[in-house]
Amino acid sequence: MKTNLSARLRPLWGMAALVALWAGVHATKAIDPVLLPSPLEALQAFWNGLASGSLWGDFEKTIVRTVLSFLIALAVAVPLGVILGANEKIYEGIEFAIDFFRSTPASAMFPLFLVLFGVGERTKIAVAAFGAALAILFNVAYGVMSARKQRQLAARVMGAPRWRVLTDVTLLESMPQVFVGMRSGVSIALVIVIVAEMFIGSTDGLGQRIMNAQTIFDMPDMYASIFAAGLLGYVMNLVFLMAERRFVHWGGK
Amino acid sequence: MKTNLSARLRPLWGMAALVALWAGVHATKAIDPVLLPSPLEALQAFWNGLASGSLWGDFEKTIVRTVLSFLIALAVAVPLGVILGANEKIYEGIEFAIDFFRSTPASAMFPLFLVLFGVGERTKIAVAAFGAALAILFNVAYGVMSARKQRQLAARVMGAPRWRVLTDVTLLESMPQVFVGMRSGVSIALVIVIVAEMFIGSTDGLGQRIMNAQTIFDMPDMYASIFAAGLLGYVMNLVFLMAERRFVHWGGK
Amino acid sequence: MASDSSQASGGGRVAGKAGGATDGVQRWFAPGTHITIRGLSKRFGDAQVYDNFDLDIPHGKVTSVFGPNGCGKSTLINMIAGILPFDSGEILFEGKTARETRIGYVFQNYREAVFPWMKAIDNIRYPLQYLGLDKGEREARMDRLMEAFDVKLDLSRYPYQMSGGQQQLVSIMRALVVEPEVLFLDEPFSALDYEMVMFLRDRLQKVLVERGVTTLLVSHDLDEAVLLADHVLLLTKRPTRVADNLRFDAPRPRTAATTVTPEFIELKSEALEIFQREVRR
Amino acid sequence: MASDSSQASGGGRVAGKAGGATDGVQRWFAPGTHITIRGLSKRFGDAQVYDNFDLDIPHGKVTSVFGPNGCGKSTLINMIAGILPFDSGEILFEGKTARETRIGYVFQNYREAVFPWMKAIDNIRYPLQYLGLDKGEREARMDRLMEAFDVKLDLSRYPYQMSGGQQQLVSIMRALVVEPEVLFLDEPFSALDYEMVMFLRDRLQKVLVERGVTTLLVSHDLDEAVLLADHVLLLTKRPTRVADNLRFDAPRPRTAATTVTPEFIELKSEALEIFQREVRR
Amino acid sequence: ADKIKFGVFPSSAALPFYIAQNRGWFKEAGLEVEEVPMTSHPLTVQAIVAGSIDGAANLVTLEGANMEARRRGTLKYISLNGQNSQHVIEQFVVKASSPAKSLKDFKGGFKLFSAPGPANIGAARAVLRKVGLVENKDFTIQEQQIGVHLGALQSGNFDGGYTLEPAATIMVAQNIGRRVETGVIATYLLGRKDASAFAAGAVLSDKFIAERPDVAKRFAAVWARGVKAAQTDSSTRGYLVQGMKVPPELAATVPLPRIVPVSELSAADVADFQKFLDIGTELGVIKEQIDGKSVVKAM
Ligand SMILES: Nc1ncnc2c1ncn2[C@@H]1O[C@H](COP(=O)(O)OP(=O)(O)OP(=O)(O)O)[C@@H](O)[C@H]1O
Ligand SMILES: Nc1ncnc2c1ncn2[C@@H]1O[C@H](COP(=O)(O)OP(=O)(O)OP(=O)(O)O)[C@@H](O)[C@H]1O
Ligand SMILES: [Mg+2]
Ligand SMILES: [Mg+2]
Repeated sequence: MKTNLSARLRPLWGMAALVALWAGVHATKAIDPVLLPSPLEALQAFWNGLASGSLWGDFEKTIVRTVLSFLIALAVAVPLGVILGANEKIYEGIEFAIDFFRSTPASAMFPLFLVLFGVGERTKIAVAAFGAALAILFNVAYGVMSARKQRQLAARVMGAPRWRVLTDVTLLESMPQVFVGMRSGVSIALVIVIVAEMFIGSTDGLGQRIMNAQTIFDMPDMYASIFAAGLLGYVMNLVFLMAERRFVHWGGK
Repeated sequence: MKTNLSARLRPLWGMAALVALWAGVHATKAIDPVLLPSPLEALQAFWNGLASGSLWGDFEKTIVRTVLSFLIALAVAVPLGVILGANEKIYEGIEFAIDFFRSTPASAMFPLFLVLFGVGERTKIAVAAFGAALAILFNVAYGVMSARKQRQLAARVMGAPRWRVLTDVTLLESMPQVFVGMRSGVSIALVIVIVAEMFIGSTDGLGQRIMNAQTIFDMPDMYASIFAAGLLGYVMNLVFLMAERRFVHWGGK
Repeated sequence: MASDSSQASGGGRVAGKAGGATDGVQRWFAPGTHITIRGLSKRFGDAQVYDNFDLDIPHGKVTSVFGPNGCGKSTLINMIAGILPFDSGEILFEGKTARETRIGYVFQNYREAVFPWMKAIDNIRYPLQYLGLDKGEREARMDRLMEAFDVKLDLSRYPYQMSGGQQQLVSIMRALVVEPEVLFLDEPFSALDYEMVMFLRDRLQKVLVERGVTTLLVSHDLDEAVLLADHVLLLTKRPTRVADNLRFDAPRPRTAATTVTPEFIELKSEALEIFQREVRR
Repeated sequence: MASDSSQASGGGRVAGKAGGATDGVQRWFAPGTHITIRGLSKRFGDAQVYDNFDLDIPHGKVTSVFGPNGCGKSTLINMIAGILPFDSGEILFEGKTARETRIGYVFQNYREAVFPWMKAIDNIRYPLQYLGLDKGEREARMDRLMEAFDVKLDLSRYPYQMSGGQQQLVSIMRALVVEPEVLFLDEPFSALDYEMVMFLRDRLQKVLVERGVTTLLVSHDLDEAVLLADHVLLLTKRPTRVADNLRFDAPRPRTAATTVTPEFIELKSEALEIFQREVRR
Repeated sequence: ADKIKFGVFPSSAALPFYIAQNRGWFKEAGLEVEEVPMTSHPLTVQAIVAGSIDGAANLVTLEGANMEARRRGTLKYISLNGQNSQHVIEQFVVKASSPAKSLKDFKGGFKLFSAPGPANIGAARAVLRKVGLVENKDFTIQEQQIGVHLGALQSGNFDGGYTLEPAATIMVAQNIGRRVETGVIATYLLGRKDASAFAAGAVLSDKFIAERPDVAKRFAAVWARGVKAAQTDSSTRGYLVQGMKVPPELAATVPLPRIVPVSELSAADVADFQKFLDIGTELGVIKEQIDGKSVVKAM
């Protein structure tokens, strides 16, 4: 799939449009400039943060936590999702728990996880992994359950044992849904990591940065940090988007 | 699809297992009983809350807010998702914004929404609707983009105008994904409503109840409220699950 | 869709022999031609399927297309029907576009072309709404179709509850209900039983000739291809050219008896000879 | 899978005429039988497809199945292959189960049975890994297959880059590469071109007879069904019974010349007569 | 060195900790104190109960007392932070442009926000009631997270509110808000302008004190030294810049509470503290009546 320059730059339009909207709102003073700084001020704060080195450190911390919790979630949720999806009865039994926790805010789970994992790094990663795992599990199991049956039967006839049917056919058949799950999962992991950095004490990370900026009412820095978080989320999604394009070449055909 | 009693009761097993686990942890005192009350105490608190009427009122408020924001999200996101999914170039342009906001915690958005919608009911509903809409939009657009093309072409040949192809074929072809989106969306709406009730000044709702219980360390009431929230999430998911079973009868065939 | 013949299209030169390799010069279409294809090129990745391909499809006649697997028959029909873009060249419908023409299409891939969320009867009824007919006329068309087919099939089932052949039959009925101006049949009988094939050959001949429907029939059954055809179009392997375009003038209706006439046998063996020569080349 | 013939199975009574309507008494299988079906019942919703159906499929022979659309041919094969549960009755493979038997299956729905995430060649190679062969033997089998087919087809493509007929060919090759004990062919040539069909009929006859593969061939082309068959199994409409089971003993290899022999023509017209009588009933 | 995990809520009340840590006093005493940042009081209490931290620099007394009421022997305060109009923490503010000069002017449906939590909003209500105002007639009040208080004033959603430091200092510095009255709990609820509302304090867990009494003692000594330095040496304020991550100009002006080690509490202080706890009980924030002396410990 060859893409020319304009197609490659298309995602940037989205960013440009968003920033333009922001600048527009700022210019018309529809929102008080004290509350919403101009993109330029935020950019300045962003740049200062990077230059002074502190933003980069927080960025890095958040990335590491997010990636770590996502990987844990992935390792747990994909196999489990496939197995549950393939055994609809077990899934039905466990569905309550999945939907229950999917619908409970991570912040309400903090007390429990604090008790289980203490006040350190582990709690943040555990909560985020838990939230991401639920999203991935939900999507993978759903994909497996609603995968078309014909090819699975073909593999059975060819003598594939049940678990090979799962790994060779069902999982691939539900690949698009698995990718949706992974993209949901990575976004959720990031959101929870940031919330955890905000509310479960932390000395670093973008969440703590946002919280601090809010406390001392440094709006440019707050928006710079939020923008950094959103950007990070986009980039991580982009990785999966590109992986999917490359890997699920048969999609929609 | 006739289901016998044991199949009907299967979801209850999940709940039973969860409660049993909880009771087990409580019994072994692995977690300090002050921090994790027994299910019985929580049930008692739940019952008292209902009997005294205050829990029911909070419950109702949260339900109303969640349903309202979900409906707004649905009305906006499904048509938009279909349109964006059908115009991949526009979608690529806007993807940045979608992934950006999906990866930003709702709580970081509160200040902005407070400015836009004031401190009343509207902010809570707007933030929740925004969050839910992103999830629905993401899933619907994805479903539309990865829908198989053959039937859409068949409709084209039969003379269907482009928008009819979208509504008659593409949307139905991507129905499973739309349902995933709706289930994600309703859970997210609930989560954000609760978080908003926790943090944006609120005098009622399950979120405020959880927060208050946590501040005064009334753990039975806190867990009762959390349980009520999770249960609500499950029930709302169940509605979609059943709707899907009935509606998407052709799934997987 | 680029066109390097846009200028020539305006001209009024008389067409040469339909199809065949061209020397790069575009021709204007012959009288009685419904669909004119000029300079058509199409490639998939590194596989050139059509390269500067010309073809005239006569109005109101049945053209059978006979060619080896993968030569591009389905591709050709899809391009004509306007659902597959091509790299260059042009396709004209007596001045109209494909969108403006009432088309019936039985896909080779019939299972994936019916709508599983609709009952068979609703699948068949579906295209009627785009014809701008009033309700009464729509109902009348459905009734006429049902009568003509007199199916014993339970049409209140969903497609996924039907056997392959039954799905293909639904697909055929859906293509016919609109009373198309142009009908594309891509191996339309491949899953149907003997009795049903015999019945449909009869019915189709009657309907198509009566209404003067321009028909393109792809079939790997040479008997069938010749029996139903006014023209038998023989295609080569890729890059695809027209190997020959044979006329078959036997009177209609043609029945099993036709297949034992000397003209039939002669034409069939001629077609076979050309086909085999081309395939083995 | 309930069985109301479990007791009778233990007995040693000699089988009656294979298939045909039963009087409720179950029979033990005849010598030389590979697949024995007894008291098979299957319904979809309110449609009873099979009701107490008996059939013996002889070892190492080609059985052609000929029946109207929707009579349950694909359903029958799926039940025998062990991928569709049935309501009652039993299906035995000389004492083995379907899982223990090496099966090749060309699905009617060939497009949905190949794996789009694998190249054609990998699709064909896929089933070999379950035979417990070493690498050399697996390669040898692939080489033998490639040689036998001598395909000009580019097998490094993905299925969705192939035409319908090419996909069907891949599906056939995948079924043959395992050198199956039992081969199910559900309208295996429906999308193939004339040349390829001729070639495959030849090849299959050779392979099947040589290796003594028990084959079930569903075809709506009566010529083909008879030409390849040792037994022609004629099925009725639903609820499906065996209308008749005709033997065809002409010497092999059978070619186009066979189709003009008097035995062939006679058997064919007999089959047609029974079929039409049953369909029109 | 003896290891200690110590919860720190980043605020001016944590200054003694920042001093001791930065000047190496803990190390001198053979202690290795790990700072565990905590931004939520309930989670701080919980961490103490669960034993994940050994103490905390600043924990709301009502919450600590409530925990004690629910489970005796959980934690003990080793110093208390008093607040009043000299040691400003809680206060009422209004928009800079507002005509209101005193609390009595909060009339005619005056829209107020309050710091979050039943204790804060309860105190605010009680104060306003004492002034003679009637809720929903003269004023309305709604909880808001402190982080949005400034925005709430600026955007005009509220006319004023009950807020805490350092939010008020920032509002004033940015000329968005104006202080109306500070130290309102002491003045109206404790009854004397110079009374101290002991709203927070430093705690150690009972478990920690019981299991490692010697370490606790050494820690308390360093803590007391930090408290002294915080109150006498204004140069120590620089540590807030780093600890609280506030800009330097703010660090210089943000008010400090009156931090009193338990051993130095006067009789009046003890009475004030008891009275404050009783108010908490009244507000329903503390489960039952509790004796102030039982939740403090002089080390
Ligand atoms: N999406 C695609 N990508 C790449 N190649 C393709 C694609 N679709 C078709 N082709 C190639 O184009 C050629 C023509 O395909 P087409 O389906 O038109 O053949 P056909 O004549 O209809 O064959 P058949 O008789 O088997 O149906 C084939 O060789 C095929 O490999
Ligand atoms: N999933 C299903 N639900 C309901 N009915 C079904 C289902 N699958 C098959 N049937 C019905 O069972 C009957 C037998 O179907 P089957 O596919 O076996 O027919 P067939 O003999 O293979 O026909 P064909 O020649 O058209 O392929 C048909 O009448 C069909 O309507
Ligand atoms: Mg084709
Ligand atoms: Mg079939």
